[in-house]
Amino acid sequence: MELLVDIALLSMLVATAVSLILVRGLVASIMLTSIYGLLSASFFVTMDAVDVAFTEAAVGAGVSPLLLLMTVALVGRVEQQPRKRHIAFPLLLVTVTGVLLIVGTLDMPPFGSADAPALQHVAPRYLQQSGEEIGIPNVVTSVLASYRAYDTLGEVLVIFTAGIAVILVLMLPGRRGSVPDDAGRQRPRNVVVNVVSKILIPFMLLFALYVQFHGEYGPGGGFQAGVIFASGIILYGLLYGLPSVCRVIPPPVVEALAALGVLLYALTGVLALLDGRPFLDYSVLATDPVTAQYLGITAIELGVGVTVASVIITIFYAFAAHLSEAQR
Amino acid sequence: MDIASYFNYWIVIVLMMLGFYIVIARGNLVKKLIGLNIFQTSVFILYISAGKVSDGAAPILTEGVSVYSNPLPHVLILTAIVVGIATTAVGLALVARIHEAYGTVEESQILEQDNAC
Amino acid sequence: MLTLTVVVILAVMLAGLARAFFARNVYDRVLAANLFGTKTVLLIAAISYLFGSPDFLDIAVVYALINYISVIGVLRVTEMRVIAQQEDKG
Amino acid sequence: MVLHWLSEACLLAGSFLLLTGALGFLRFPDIYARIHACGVTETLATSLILVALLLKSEAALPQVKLLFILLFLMFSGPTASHALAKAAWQGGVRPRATRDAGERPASPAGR
Repeated sequence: MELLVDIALLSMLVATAVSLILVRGLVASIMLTSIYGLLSASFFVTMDAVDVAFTEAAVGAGVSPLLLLMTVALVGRVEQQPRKRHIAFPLLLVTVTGVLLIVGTLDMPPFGSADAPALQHVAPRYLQQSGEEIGIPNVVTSVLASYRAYDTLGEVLVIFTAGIAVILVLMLPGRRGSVPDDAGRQRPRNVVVNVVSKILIPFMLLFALYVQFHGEYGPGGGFQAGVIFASGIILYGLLYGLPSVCRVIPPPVVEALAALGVLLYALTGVLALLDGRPFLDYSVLATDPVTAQYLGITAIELGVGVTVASVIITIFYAFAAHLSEAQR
Repeated sequence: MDIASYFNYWIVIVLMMLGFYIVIARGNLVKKLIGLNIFQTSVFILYISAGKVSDGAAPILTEGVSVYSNPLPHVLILTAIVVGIATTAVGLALVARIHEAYGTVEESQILEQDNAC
Repeated sequence: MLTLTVVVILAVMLAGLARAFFARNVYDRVLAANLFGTKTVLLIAAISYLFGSPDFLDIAVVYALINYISVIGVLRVTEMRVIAQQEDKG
Repeated sequence: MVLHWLSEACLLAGSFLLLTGALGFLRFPDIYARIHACGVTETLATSLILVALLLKSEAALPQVKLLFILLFLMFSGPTASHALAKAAWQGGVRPRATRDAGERPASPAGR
């Protein structure tokens, strides 16, 4: 049964990708991208990668199509027909590369085998020791926020930098720090949707907090919670207009929060340095090592969550401000 | 040789090549980014497939379970997905600016305008 | 019976995919994506019982939330002027 | 035992409804009929399948989560269908019946 679901989902993924090639027009492509995200996340569930599925569900099916659509709203949805002579060479290149890679896979260990090299070195140690050393059931969170916290700091910094880059690229003259004041111009277009969403958005934000603080025990953590929280805010922004959402969370506050999240993460590491221990060594936080780990992981995940949520909200603000400027 | 034992990897390669094809054969910059997304997801699928153990459980420690899937690829991919959307956003922002500067997002027209200068 | 349900859900997803591909306007595609989303929620909930791992239910919750956000968001962005101008009517 | 058979029955009914919905979705002539097919069957089928799973589970936490999903879908499903139909109408798509007759009805009130 597991195999059947696996094969069915993967075949549908390929079918979606093929239709993405065949389909003309960008909005159609984006709807297919959204389906693609849903499918790949279901696939991750069948592969036991619950945390990954969580993230892909929120990103691949939610935020990513929305950002793509906003870009298409800016640049237009028409896609030009590629010229005939431009097809032959890419096709040849892709086929040759694909065949070579498929020949390469034959040397890979069979799918699912327990003695594959990828499962040999650190993975068994994480699985056997993390229960005692870290004291939380979700091994993914242990690895993410404790064993490999330094890597994760790098990832968070990349996300932070990407947020800054989007602000720099899309910066509008005179936008900095000023909230657009055309409130009231936007009348509610669809009362039913607005009322129902008003009921549902608090639950989304609450669920994001649950994901944030339950990440040690079940699937979840800062990355997922950040994306879900941001999605809730984005929904509010889409329904009630940029001015309203800017009154709820002003852009300067979001930008400051993005930096604060990274700062919280890094300072947790610096605390250990001050005590003469290695960077991000949590044992400085409490005398009992397991409690210290727990405190450290909570602090770090909070930093991650705040940064991810703020960066995605910032990106949304940048695109939405650009869009309303273009519509004027 | 069991087909099921390599099926996932083959699908990964097919997806990767489909994404690659979109990136090199299509002129529209937004479509190129969509192709890049497919390529990216295929890499995710490769990592997650490599971490799967037959009959393994999700790597959340529970009583009475001894075989878990490898948590390390999960950690790598989980962060990569969020980094991926952040970098895609930078790409999309650049596309929006290119549209402002050139009035088009078709690669051939942009090159024409560049050559005309 | 649960197996049957999972197979049915997969078949319905396939139908949604076909519709999304052959659709003639954007609303058909949004409808297909919406159908796909709710079917994914069901699929994951059913799989979590089939494979006996209730942790998966969290993901089904996220799907339910995100699916709503994406449908409403997509419709909202589609309404915006720049896209609406080039709408293919019909 | 009763619960078991009840849940099996719910699953069967839900699967059947899903199939009918998909059939309508594939075969119906225009977007509004398709929204109708999906929207109506979807809410009931989803509820039936989730209730079946609810009956199957013993622990409290999965039950609460299932209830949450159920409640959420009850709200979001019809709202999404409504928003979709309204957006399609405002986007200029007309039902096939009126389109064939060549008449264009006035915009709905409250627009």
